[in-house]
Amino acid sequence: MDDPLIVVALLLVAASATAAVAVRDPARQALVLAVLGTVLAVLFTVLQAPDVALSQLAVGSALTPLLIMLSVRKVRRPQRKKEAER
Amino acid sequence: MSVFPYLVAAWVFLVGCYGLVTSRNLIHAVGCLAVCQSSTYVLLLAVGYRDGATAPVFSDLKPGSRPVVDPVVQALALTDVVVGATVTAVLLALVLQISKLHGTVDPDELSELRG
Amino acid sequence: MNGWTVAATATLAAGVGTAAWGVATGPLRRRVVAQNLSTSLACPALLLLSEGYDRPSYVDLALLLALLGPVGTLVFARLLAEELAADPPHAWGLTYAVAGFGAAVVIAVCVAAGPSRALVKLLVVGTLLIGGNLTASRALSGGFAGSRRG
Amino acid sequence: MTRRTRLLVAALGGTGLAVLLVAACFDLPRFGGAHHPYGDRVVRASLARHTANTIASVNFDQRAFDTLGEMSILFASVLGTVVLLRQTRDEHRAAPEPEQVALPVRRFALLVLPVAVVTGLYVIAHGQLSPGGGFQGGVVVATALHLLYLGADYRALERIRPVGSYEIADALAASAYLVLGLAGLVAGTAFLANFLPYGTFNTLSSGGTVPLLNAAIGMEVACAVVVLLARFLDQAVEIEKGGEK
Repeated sequence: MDDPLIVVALLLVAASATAAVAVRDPARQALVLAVLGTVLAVLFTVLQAPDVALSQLAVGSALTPLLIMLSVRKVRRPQRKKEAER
Repeated sequence: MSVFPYLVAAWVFLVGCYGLVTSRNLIHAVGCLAVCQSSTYVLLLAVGYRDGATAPVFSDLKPGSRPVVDPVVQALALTDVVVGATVTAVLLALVLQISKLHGTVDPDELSELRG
Repeated sequence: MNGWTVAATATLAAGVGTAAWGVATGPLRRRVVAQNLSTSLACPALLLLSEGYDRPSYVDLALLLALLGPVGTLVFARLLAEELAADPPHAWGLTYAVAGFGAAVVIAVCVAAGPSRALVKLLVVGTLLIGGNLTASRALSGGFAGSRRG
Repeated sequence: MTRRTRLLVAALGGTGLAVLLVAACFDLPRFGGAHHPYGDRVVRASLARHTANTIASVNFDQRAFDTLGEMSILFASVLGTVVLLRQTRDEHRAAPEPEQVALPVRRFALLVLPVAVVTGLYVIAHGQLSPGGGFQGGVVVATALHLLYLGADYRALERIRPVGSYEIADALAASAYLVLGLAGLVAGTAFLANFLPYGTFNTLSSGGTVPLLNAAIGMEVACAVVVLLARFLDQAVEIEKGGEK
């Protein structure tokens, strides 16, 4: 456990996970989750798990943000319509 | 120092749970659940790590030339990352249904609706 | 630890750490730029790690991040187009600095790899990394006209 | 239960959980320790089966039955999403207006799309050798196709993506995995056991059934993600509440 690289990666994961919870707006949270995915992939690489890191990169960098952003758009749309009618 | 990675995994899990409980938006809650999920990967891979070792992938490595980390936990985490994303999709689909039926995604407003 | 992993540690701590801070706070225009830069900083870090661990097969990670990182940024550029059109990001200086850093890392790793098949892959990663970074920044600052929907 | 009592209960439970978790952390084997009995055995078994990527050997050979379980979760969640997000009677489809995309962004998307698809296929094909495999490559291929939505517009994506055939391909890939497992029974070994010759170490055809199961999973994941995203895109872009216009 004397590897500073592992400590830095772990701290980055802890920090971005905390930020992902603290950011309350779903669209902004999706941005933090994208960064969390990238940081997790780096941590997995440092822990010598390149297969898991590839998985995390493939899922975390584009797929999860796309799913969340599409849901946000769908949930927000009726509200926008109401505002337009006003 | 030899428990620090485990403590980080525990912290990430607890933070995710805190977010789930206090969330005012179901989409945000699903995001917090994704944070909880990622803590399990950190824990699994930390358990399988070995000091000074490298990945047990022998396409560019002579078998036996360097110590390798535990592949079993990696195989567990790998499949779960992808399957977890599709489960997130199901949860988001449920949130969309709730939003269509009730016009809100705030869990507190939803429990008021139920009466 | 060797020189490569020390450089990777510095990139992660200074670069990705700052990006993580930037994405968690501030106005939206800063957050999207920080998200874009986090992938374009993590990709050189992965290249440095691959060299530091002496595992050429780890370059696949950098390749995937160079490909999918900009795709992730395009997701945000596209689906947040309206909010971004009202308050577009202006961070070209920072973007070019990060692109230059990425280019420097790719060149350093290429020199270390020497002429071989691995070199071709590294050059592909470098092209995708810098092209993707710049295109994603372009997309954020008005790449989408922000039509009503579509 | 009011919000306050709920938070109080959660705080109580959370504190208890935190104490237990931290106590458990100190009882785990030391981080970075050298004692990994299962890992050592798995690596030996994988080398005996001529599979260079030990993780692929665990997933698709030594513990292929686990992967069958994971695959059924994947299949079930796609099924669930398709059922949840179908078009209901009080909704109608509105054709989306095409998005104006800046030229460099459009060019980049159309240029990267084939590169990303080829990279995804490469990741699937080399699953038994270098890091990667069906799970990762499948997601990359599926994400790459959606560059058409991000860089061009939704109708361009719809043209190359007949969702029906992807649903069929998804089911076919899932059954291919099962059939390969049953082939083991026919060959006289066990369900999902490796029955093909192991081949030369570190070549594309090494590992017996590993590359085949890998390809089945790759196809399954790619089709599953395409179908999932298709449903979400339908909801977010096309389907609107209100009767037929």
